[in-house]
Amino acid sequence: MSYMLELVNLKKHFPIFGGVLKRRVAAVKAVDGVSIKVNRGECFGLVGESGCGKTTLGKTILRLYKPDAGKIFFDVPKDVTEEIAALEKENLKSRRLRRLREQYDLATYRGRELQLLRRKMQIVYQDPTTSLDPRMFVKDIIAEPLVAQGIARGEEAKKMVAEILERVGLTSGHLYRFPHEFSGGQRQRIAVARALVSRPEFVILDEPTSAVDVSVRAQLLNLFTDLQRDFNLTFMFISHDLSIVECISHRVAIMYLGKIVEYSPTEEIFHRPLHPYSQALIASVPVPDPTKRKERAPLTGEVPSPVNPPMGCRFHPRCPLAMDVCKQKEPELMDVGNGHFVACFAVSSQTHYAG
Amino acid sequence: MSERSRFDEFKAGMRPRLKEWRFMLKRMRESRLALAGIIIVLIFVGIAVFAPLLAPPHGDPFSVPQDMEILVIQTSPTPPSTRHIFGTTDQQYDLYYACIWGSITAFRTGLTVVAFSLIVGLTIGTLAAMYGGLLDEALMRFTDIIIAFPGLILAMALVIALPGIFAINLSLVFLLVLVVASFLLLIFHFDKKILLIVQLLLLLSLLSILFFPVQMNLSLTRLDKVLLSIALVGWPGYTRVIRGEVMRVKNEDFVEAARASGSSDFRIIVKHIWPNTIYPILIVATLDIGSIVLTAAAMSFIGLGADPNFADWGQIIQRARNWISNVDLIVANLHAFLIPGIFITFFVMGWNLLGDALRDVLDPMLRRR
Amino acid sequence: MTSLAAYILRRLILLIFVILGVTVLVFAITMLFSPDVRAIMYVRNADQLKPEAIPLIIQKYGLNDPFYVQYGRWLTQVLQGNLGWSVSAPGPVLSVIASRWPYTFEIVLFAAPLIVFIGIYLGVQSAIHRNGLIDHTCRVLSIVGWSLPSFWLGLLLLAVFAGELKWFSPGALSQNWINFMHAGVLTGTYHRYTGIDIFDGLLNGQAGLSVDALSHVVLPVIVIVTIDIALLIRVMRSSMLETLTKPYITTAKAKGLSKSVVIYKHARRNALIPVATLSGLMVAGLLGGLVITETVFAFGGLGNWAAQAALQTDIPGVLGYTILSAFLFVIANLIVDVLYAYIDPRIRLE
Amino acid sequence: MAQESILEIKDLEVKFYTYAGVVEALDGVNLSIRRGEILGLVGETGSGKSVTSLSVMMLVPPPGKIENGGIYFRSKGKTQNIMSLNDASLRDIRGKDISMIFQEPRAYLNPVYSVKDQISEVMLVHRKQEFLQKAIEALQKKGRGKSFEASVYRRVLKTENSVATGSASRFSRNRLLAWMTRIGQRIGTNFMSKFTRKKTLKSEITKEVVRVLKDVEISDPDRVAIMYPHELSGGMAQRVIIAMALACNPTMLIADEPTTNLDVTVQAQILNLIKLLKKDYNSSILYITHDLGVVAQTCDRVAVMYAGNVVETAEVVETYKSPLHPYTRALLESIPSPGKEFKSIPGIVPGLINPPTGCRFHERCNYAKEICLTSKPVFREVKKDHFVACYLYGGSN
Repeated sequence: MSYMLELVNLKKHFPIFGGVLKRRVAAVKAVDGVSIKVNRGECFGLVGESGCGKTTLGKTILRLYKPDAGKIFFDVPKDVTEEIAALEKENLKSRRLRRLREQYDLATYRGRELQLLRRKMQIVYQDPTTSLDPRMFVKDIIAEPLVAQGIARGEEAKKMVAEILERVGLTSGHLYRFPHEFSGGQRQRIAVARALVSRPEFVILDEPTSAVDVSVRAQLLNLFTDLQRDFNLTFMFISHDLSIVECISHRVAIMYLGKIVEYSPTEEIFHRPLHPYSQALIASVPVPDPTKRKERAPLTGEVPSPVNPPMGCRFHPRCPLAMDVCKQKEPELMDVGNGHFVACFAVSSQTHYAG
Repeated sequence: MSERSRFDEFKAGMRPRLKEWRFMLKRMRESRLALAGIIIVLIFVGIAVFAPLLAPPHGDPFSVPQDMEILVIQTSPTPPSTRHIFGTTDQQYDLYYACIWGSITAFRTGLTVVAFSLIVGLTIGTLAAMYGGLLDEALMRFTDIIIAFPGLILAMALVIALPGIFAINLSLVFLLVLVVASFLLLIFHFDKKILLIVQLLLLLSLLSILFFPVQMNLSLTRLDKVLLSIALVGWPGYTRVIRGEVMRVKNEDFVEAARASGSSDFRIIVKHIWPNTIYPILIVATLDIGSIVLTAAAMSFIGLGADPNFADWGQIIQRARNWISNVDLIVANLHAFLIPGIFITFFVMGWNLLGDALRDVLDPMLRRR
Repeated sequence: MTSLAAYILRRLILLIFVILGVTVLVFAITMLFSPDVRAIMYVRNADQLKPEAIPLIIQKYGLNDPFYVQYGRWLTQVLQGNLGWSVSAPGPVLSVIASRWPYTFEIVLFAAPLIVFIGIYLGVQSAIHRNGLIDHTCRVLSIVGWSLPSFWLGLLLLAVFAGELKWFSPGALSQNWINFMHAGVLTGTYHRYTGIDIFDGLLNGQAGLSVDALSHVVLPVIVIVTIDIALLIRVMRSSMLETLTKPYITTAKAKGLSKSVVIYKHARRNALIPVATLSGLMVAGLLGGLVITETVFAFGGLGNWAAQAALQTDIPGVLGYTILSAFLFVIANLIVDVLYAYIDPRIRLE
Repeated sequence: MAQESILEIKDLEVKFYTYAGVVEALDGVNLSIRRGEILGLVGETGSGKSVTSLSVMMLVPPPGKIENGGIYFRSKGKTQNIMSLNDASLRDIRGKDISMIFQEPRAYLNPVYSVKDQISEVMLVHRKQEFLQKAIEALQKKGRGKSFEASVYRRVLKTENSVATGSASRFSRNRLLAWMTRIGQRIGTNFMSKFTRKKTLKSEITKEVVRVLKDVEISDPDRVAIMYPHELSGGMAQRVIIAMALACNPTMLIADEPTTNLDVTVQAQILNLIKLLKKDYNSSILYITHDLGVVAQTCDRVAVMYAGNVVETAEVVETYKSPLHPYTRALLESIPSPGKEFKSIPGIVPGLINPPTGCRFHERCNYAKEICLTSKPVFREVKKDHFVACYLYGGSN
């Protein structure tokens, strides 16, 4: 069996230009060495505060950005990935390695290959008001993937569009409307329809509910779960709202300053968070219960800028358990049993609990 | 698909658009200035269209008739009379005729220059914004330079520098066109066949340049020179504006979404970027027509305009230059520049009002997202 | 190096490139002419104008050499202050500029501040009284002013104020004062300290002359201001309107500040940011408008000269004026950039 | 009434006259905020939370207009209807008695002025006399009580007092000074601020600014004071805004979604800060948000808004334990929690251009009776301190 998606040490840096001659002076290390595996058919939650690079990671996977380093394997048999890993160990120059990567590694794709990729991978943006072309009809917006990828056009495309439109809870009466004639929730439904019309296997949901109202949010979440079941989709659910992620996703990864600090099955991470940042993050979510009041903020200070992140463990300046080693060395993600990975010296120094 | 369904398609597609246009018109009608603008422009369109009826030409319609019978008696202008409704300017050119046919010249001036600038601007501006890099850098620096000149001055310099006759090497032009074409094809990665054909043609034209160059002589009238020079000075401004607009739209989420759904750059530009940039550009263009006409008129006033007997408003006023030294002459021949001046002013004002109105109407729609 | 210094320096470098580009472009345009026509661009004195002198110049400066070689030579000439011989003036271009700039300066001196300050003031006023009487009048006036052909307006003003009312007259100075001045200069009783009549008159204790010079400036200034102020008003208005909708204006009001503080301290300063550039451009661009205006009023400044030059295809003349105006534009831009850094703290960090 | 309320909003109606049509943003809002409490105003976008808060400050932006109703503000024993105040006395309340903090902290700070400028400004507007007094005293301590500087302060102080009390005769020099100030602002150079540039006064104010910045838990106030908004992080900017709001320790603070755009960890910090400051400054807070978690964590009482009406108000625990209005119930049920599947409110938030007749919730309400379609339920107290506008609890006749 193979993973739906496997990231190996993925990096994406955005250059900053400055100085007299506008030379490249620094880089925003938005995604700085992320390695995760997403199982087929699961909903993989990606949580983090603003500027931690979660959205960039999503878009890099879709190859809307060109990664600076690392590998992206999408639905690649295990033996291939293993072979690549092995080859890289012995010599990076080998021709076979290059061939394999060009064939399987999305990071190396370009042009036509990417376009084919778009059928299998799609994205739903955070804010439907900006992600839908204001001068296009709903029909054309949703049909775009079909037409652009030459899957279908004309009447056929229109039929498929109407079909998917019904599926996401709108009617074919909406075909000839402009996006601004809809409410936020409906717009997001349109965006979902566009994402699913080409029947992808993997969909990235980038904060899909943060722009809609509380009462409508639940409708959308239900829609997502239904669609996932019916089209047997794999989701990557990017969000900063832990309460939603906890409910919708099977596994959760927590990101801080371009790195994954911890990932594990959902209830595991929410009931037994190991990384001090995860603990703080979960603790600072305001509980909707007036009888359970928290009197003090679990964390001081703010997220430092990703341009020059702290040495060693990026969390150490804010970390209550910071040790000297945290200031020098970067902790690696390590397995602590039952699919629970943490990158923290404090944790690893403790004895691993039996899973 | 069948005709019927295609028609339904069309109907269904038009209904909401019409709704928007009606909304715009409603807004327009609400502001008096806008209405005034529309009316003025329409009047001038009318004049231009019915010029042959209003002032029936003899021979070349754009050469203003001279009244020889008066000319033998006097050269200085005659005031409005039954014989010449607006009177005559010196050398006894008929003012009325000149004003009527001048409106056509005005439209020609404004529209051609704008059209030229738009075409150049859209292509270069879009490419620069989309693919940045060297092209963008070069463009920006070049526009920096062009903008450093007061437009009128540079245009003047060009007018006197442009030769009357251009010897154009057609094969060279052909070559350039093909180069650009193949460049575009490469960017928009079309299928390889077309590219191959283009490159073959390229080779051919190269050979033709080397061995059997195809020459063509293109002669410019003085008016052509004026238009050309204004256009040459004007296009960088447009390119800059369009570049800016494309830049703005290019970073919108929906463009990225289109890319995510597998659209080619070409499709993105045509389907998403241009439709979303068109309104601001439209406004700029409308407002510019007025100032182009003004520049042209100013150049004629200095004496760099069309031929002396050409039906052009600025050209007539230009004759007033000789009277400046003697103020009384100006007063005496007031009508000779007052009337054409009024024509120019209203023409320009019409377009400016229209552009202003367009801005007021379209901006909220642009914001409405 | 502080970021502000870096910013200024960057602009400076850019501007130098612009200047170079300007010269290249201009020179490229002249290359459209045949060498014997272009020769005059290198003429230093009158006796080089003789037909037999031309071939000498052509081969001396190698006017048949490739473009870049010629450009190099020409540029060195320019840097040595030789811009060629203006037939229309007539005289060496540089000296013509030297002798004529005072007149142009007289106009700019009055026009520029009027345009900028009145423009900004009216813009603000019509913004804060949106759709009020002031607003409508301003909008109509600006549209009209924007649509008027400057030469036509000039002619009308001449007809009314010079022709009918006999208040003003064309030219830069009335004849009797010119004669007086020349006589004075010859006898040494009158000194042209600055070359600007308005000042010299006062310096020589001849208030009458200053007044006369002033009266001749009035009409041109009116024309320039009416035409150029329109755009500034419009831009200032829209910029101000936009700023007034910004959240921090709400904050200012919520602080309990008085209306005038909100408008003049919080809104206007932010609204000025886009306007700063424009005013810089316009002040520099005045030279363009002056070509027409000075011609209409037979005002012996640079613009008038440029028009004459253009008419007589006096290449060095047009060239000189073009380069000069571009140069001034660049200077103005630099000033605006510095101004920016002062108005907008965000610049300092970029 | 248990405690005295410092702000009473009665039948507030606000309409926006837009091109699309008349938006009935607020339709008879009733609200009362008591001394020293945090009242949470909950609702979805377009429910009219922000409009309510803006109308309290009389800052409803055009084309919005307050149609009728009353906003009664009690401070220093006397009650006054804000809507009937003239501009001057309104300004006297703004920033001094009632102040506001906003959702987009950076956008609500003026980009071209430093933090210090912006905070000291509000202090100067409302506490000028006090600072002049301080400055004079400071000078006297230094034995420079007779110095020119001190005399200037005395003169300005005199002006201020006489202008404030309106005792200045029409042509008096003081009035002239005040008038000059106004002209000065017009032409951009503020004569008065020339005075405030005098060292001592300035240092006095700076001291105060730094103190306030310390109050909002900014670790290095002196450095932050000279920063410009674009140099501040979101959380920092929000602290600065809060400092600005507290500069004249107001009796009431309006917080319009102050933590919505902040990260969870920072949000927790700001929430605690607000609670803390409420204690220190004992000012009452109108806390506007759509996040039910935040409300549960911070507020003492809750008012729920829907489509321009307040549908329910009660103690926070009461609200969460036994909500009465169907909308409130649905809202609380729509909170996701692991294990149970998402309950959502059917339909969409109605547009307010021609809103539903009767009870504006009836279209989405499971208990809607025909009367709900026709007539609007009154907002009445059905339990102790528990107000609700719904026919399920009588009042149908």
